[in-house]
Parts: sequence; structure tokens; C-alpha cells
Amino acid sequence: MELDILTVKSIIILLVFGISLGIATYSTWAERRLAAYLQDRQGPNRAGPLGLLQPIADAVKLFTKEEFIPASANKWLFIFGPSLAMLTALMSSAVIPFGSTLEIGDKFIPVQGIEVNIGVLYSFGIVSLGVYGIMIGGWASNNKFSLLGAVRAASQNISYELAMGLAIVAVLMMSGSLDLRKIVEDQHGGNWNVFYQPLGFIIFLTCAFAECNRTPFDLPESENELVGGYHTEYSSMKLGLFLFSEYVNMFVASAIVSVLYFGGYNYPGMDLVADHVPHNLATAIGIAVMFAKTFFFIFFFMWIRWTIPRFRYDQLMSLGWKSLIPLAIANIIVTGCVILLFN
Amino acid sequence: MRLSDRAKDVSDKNMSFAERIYLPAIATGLGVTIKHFFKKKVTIQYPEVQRPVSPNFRGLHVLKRDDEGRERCTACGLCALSCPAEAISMVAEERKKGEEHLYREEKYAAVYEINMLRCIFCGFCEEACPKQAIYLQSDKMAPAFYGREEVIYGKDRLLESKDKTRPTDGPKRRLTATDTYIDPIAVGYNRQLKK
Amino acid sequence: MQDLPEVVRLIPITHYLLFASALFCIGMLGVLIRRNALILFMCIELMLNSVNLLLTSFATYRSDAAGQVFVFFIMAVAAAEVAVGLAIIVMIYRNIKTTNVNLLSRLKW
Amino acid sequence: MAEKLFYFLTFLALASGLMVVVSRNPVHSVLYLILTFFSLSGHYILLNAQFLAAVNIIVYAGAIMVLFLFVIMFLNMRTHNEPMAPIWAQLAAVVSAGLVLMVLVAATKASSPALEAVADTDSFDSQIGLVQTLGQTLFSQYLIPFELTSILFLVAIVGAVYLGRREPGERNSF
Repeated sequence: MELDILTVKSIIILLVFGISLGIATYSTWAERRLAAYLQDRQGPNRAGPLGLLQPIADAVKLFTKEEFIPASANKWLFIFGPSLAMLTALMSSAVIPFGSTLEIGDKFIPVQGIEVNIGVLYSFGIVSLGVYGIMIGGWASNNKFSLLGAVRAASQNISYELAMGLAIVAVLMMSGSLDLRKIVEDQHGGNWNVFYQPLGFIIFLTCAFAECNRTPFDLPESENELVGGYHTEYSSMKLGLFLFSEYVNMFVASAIVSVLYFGGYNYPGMDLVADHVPHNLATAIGIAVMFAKTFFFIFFFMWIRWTIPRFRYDQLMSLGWKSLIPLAIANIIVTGCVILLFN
Repeated sequence: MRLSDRAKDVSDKNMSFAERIYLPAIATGLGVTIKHFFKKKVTIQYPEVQRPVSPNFRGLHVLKRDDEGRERCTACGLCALSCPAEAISMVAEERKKGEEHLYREEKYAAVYEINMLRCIFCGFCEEACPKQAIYLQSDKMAPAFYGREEVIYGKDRLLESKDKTRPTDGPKRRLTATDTYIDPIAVGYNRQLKK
Repeated sequence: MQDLPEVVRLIPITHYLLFASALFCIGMLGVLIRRNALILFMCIELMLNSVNLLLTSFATYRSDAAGQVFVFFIMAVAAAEVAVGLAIIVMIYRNIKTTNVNLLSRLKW
Repeated sequence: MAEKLFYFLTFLALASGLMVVVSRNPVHSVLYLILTFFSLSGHYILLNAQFLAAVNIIVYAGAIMVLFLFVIMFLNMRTHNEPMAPIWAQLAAVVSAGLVLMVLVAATKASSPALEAVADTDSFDSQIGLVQTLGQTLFSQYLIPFELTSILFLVAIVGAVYLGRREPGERNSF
């Protein structure tokens, strides 16, 4: 029995990795199609039906391009940077609870890569490491544009991490736990955190955009001022890893937003469903709901990208430090007062 | 006077609270973009769907034959001379006995080449031709190339086939270094000298 | 007794003491031989961390949360210290274009 | 298992700690220091102190070392011309560090019987490293120090901003 659980666990972990990679792959396709649609165009539709083979064609192209390392670059760090970016992006998906429990034999196995009781801290810590890939890659390129991109990424991530952490604190105060699964279970049915924490949700979402280096906060790679930012000197699959890690990050951020604020695998009427269908089927419906929410937020990320222009750097900093952090602190205080009043 | 009613007066008044928190503006922007998401796309799927072209559109060249299936071209070189891009070159040859069913005139073009990378599809060759031998089709465009050797169209690809359908059965001979052909530059130069 | 963490049963606390002392001495060595103010700063962090590890291990072995709380405080103080320290180093660099501590002993520029 | 992990993490921490000291490139030093912090976090997890492990990663690896890297990039310290201490001073440093290590090891050995005695096993609580327990201790017994820390942070922020500000008339001189 012990072995069985181990097998199921490793299958779940592999599945989580595979799914995050697959979703990231198809996010590139979805992003291009969506961008085209928002601009009255068609987007890539030649490779396979609806252009669905486009990501594979892109990958083949990136793999077969020339590997190039600039002569004055720091060779090992130049390779290490994109690998680290990809590694940290993938690691953070491990603690996300994608669903309730699966009944196998007489055991209930939670649908989650690793169960830790400090899941929020874990994902937060991994996210804060994500900037190293960009910084090291940008610095090792030995190019002033790359360096500027790297420095921008570092200061942007540190600034927005603060507001992000403070926004999460209000959620933690409500659930009283750092365990992502417990946070999800507290939002049973339609009792989602977003109804109690609308301000915290907006702050968190804004910071998630900044942490993923997505427009309107894509200053580290702003192509019309810094050429390509931190990945100016990169080519072939090393560039691919950088671009890919952005999409993995986007998937993880969307999943965490839906877990923290939109109830994860909870949906209104889930008790009714649970009464009438077998346990595993109910779990599967929950997983589907979770993915629907995640996909919506991925869509939202792209929608925002093709709507809002990029911030200027001083605007970015003043938004982070002068608006989001004070707002997040006020949010914490109000949440604390309300909790004190009603308990 | 206002040219359109879309102009807005510029003002430097302070932003209201709603404007300063940006969120309503962002929501409006999202609304605009999502409206475009559902709009009809204007893209034309080119190889499958083609835009209609004008009947006097100047596309790919063709060397015409007359009603009896004889080549009309007499290799006078006027097309090459009139070509501003100097894309046409040819080698003339005399018609032998027994070839009357092949060539209409006593002189014909043994080699006729158009460099499609140089050609600007101006149609001057068509205008210059006294025999109505070269013609720019309105329904066919010069295709894209994969290699430079495909760029030069010889008689094998230019000449109309006997039953007026392509591909042609024209000669496959191409220009060689030993050929003496009408050099448009030299001709023009001579003409200037004569003046 | 079965409540004991595996590490407490298997590894004597002296191992942690020796490990922490070694780490501390490495940090000290760095402070002594390097001349770059930033590297010195990093070596000091190394020494701080060896002390953190020691406090944590004692807290676990003695089952006393106070030790871990102290580590938490040390981390907070270290963060504050780094913020100010790096600002000072950047200021020094602006003024004398080097972070070599030998040149700082003049105390003027 | 725990034993093997302990020795592996110890080796990793000591080796990367040594690399911090000996690498000539400051960026390499920073990266080795991050590796050291990771192995220390591994030790914290072994010691059942998950909260400290996470905070160690977030605070040290995620914030402090990013600041170090940031400053190194800003000061453009890629040149390898950092002067080392003279060779006799290096020798003296190694000798004195070795002596300190010797003293510490000797003191540990001398007091090891007293140290080995684990606190009374009956009241042993393996849950002290968890967030709940630490939070209880932090917000009851150590509430005033905790609040003082926030004042310390405020002072540090003000100090850093004051130090980093540009003086009137000064041009950006990086």
C-alpha cells in the first residue's frame, strides 16, 4: 500500500510538471492567436488545424537555430541563467492543490504535487528566486542593454514582492493557515475570498503581472528601449527557455490567483454534486473547475497585455511603493479590525 | 473648422479620483479590445482566397503564338530595348526550311529569357512589341522563388503551348557564355553614339 | 520518545556545533583575506548564518521555541543591516570609485 | 537517510562557503553564498524548522542576495583586479582562523557529554518549528522585541534612503 501511494504521488508530480509545460506551450499559441483576434487578424493558422502545431514548429525552429555565446560573455553563467529561470518557474507549480482527493483503494490521495503546511511561503520563496535567472542571464551577457534589463527586473521584483506579500497576509489572516489546501477548503462552495478581499485581489493581481514581467510591467525586456532587455544576447533554445519560463510563470500565477482568491477547485453547488456522483468524479469536476479558472486568468493576462501600454519606470516604482504597499497595509488593518469585531 | 468629430479639446485640469486610480480606464480599454475579439477578421487567406485583380493587371509574362500555333516573336529586340530594368535578353536565329509551321517570321528567338528578379512588371515590353508576341497575363503572378536558378525564366516557361495551356513544350535551351545576344546596353549606347 | 525527529536521534548535537564552528571560521577567514567591502559583507553574513544554524539546532534539540524566535530576529536585523550597509558601500563607491577596504582606512577623500 | 542528508548538506554548505571566500569574481561569490543558504535551509528542514527554512530562502536568498547582486552589477565589479591582502597577511589569516577553529572544536569536545544529554524526552515537542508554535511565542512572549524590529526597519529604510539620495547639484556619478 505504501508503494501504491508513492506511485500515485510520483504520477501526480509528473502530471503537474507535464501539464504546466503543456499549458505553457499552448499559451504561446493562444497568446499569438488572441493577440491577432484582438487586433482583427487571424494569427498563426497554417501549421496543423487552427495552427495547433505551431508551438511544435516554433520549438523545432528554436532547437535547430545556431547556439551562440558572445565572446565576452561569462560562459557558464550565460547558460546557467535561462536554466535557473526555467527551474524556478517549474518548481513553484509543485505545491498548488489542483483538486480535492482521489480515492484509490481505501486511501484518499490529495491531488497536489507536494503537501507542505507552509505552501504559501514555499511558492512565495520560489517566486522570489525567479529573478535570479533574469539577473544572471542579463549580467553574464556583458551587454549594457541586458544589464539594464537585469537591474530593472531585480528592482521591480523586489518592490512588487513586498506588496504581494502584504496582500497575501490579509488572506492568511482570514484562513489562519499557510497551507494552500486549507486556504482552498476555507472557500467551500461559492464562499470565495475575492468577495471579502477585492482590494487584496487587485493588488495581488497587479503584483503577479509585475512578477511575471508581463505587460504593462514588462520593463526588463521592453523591446523598444532596451532591444530585448535581459535576453538581447540570447538565441536558440536558451532564448526559448527564457520565453518559455515566462509562460510557465504565467500559468503558476494564474493558478495561485484562483487558489487564493477564487476558491481553487470549489464551485457553487459542489455539495449537491458530491452527494450524487462518485467521489473521484466529483474530484475530477473540481479539477476541471480549477483549470477553467486558471485558463480564465491566463486569458486575462493576455487580454491585459494587448490592451494596456507599458508603464514608464518611475511610474512603475511610484505605483509599487506609493500606492500598492500603503493600500495593502490599509487592507491588512481593515481585515484585522473586521476579524476582531466579528469574532 | 473640424475635419472630423473625433477631435478632443486638450485640457490640463487635474484628474478626478476615478481617473487617478486607472481602473475604470483599464476596464474601458479591456472592453474595447474584447469588442474587437468578436469582430469579423479582415485577413484574406491568400493562397486559398485571392483578391480580384483588375483586368489590365500586369502579371507573369507569356510568349504568344498565333492562330496556327506559330511563335509570333521575331527577336527584334525592341522589348529588351524598352525594358527599363534590363531584364530581357535573347538570342536570334534564322528560320530554316521546313520550320515554317513553328515560327511565323523568318527570324525567331532561339533563346528568350526574362530575369524575374529584375522585372518590374511595367508592361513596356508588351507595348513595344510590334508582333504582339509578349503579353503580361492579368490572372497569373510571378511566384516566389526558393533559389536563384529559378529566377530566370527561359522560353520553356514563358512560351505558350500549342493548345494554349501551360506548361509549354518550348525549347529548353538557355543562354550560355558563348552566345551572342542582343545586349540592350550596347544597343542603347550605339544609338546615342549615332546621334 | 518516538516523537523525536530522526535527526535528533541519529546525529549528536556536537556535529552541528562543529559544522557551525567550521562555517564561522570560513567566514572569518574571508573577512581576513579579502579586501572587497562587498565580499567582506558577504562573509559576515556567512558568520551570522552559522550562528543561526547553531541557535536553531539548539532550539530543536532542547525543544525550546525561543531559539528559533531569536533566529527570526537575527534575520530581521540582518536584512536591516544589509539595507544600510549596501547604501554605505554604494556611497563610498560614488566618492572614491573603489570598494577596497584598505583605502577606506584614510577616512577621507 | 537523515544522517546521509546531514553529511551531504554539511559538505555542500562548507564547500560553497569556502568558494565564497576564494572565488575572485564577486558574482560567483554571491551565487556560492546562495548555495550555502540553500543547504542551510535544508538543515533547517532536517531540524523540523520549516518556517525558518522558508524565511531563510525568502529573506536571505530572495531579498538580501538580490540586493548584493544588484549592487555588484551597478558598481560593475566584473574586473578581477581586486587587491588581496599580502601573502604574509593571508598566511596569518589562515593560521588565526585555524586556531579559532581549533579552540572551538576543543571546547566542543570538552563539553560534549554535557551537550549530548538531550532535554527530558517526555516533554519533548517536535512541533516547535511549525508556524503556529512560533507565532504563539513570537506574539506573546516576544511581542515587544517584535514591535521594536519594525521600528528598526523604519530606521533602516530612512537611513538607506538618506544615504542613497543625491546631494543637491551632484551629478549621477555611477
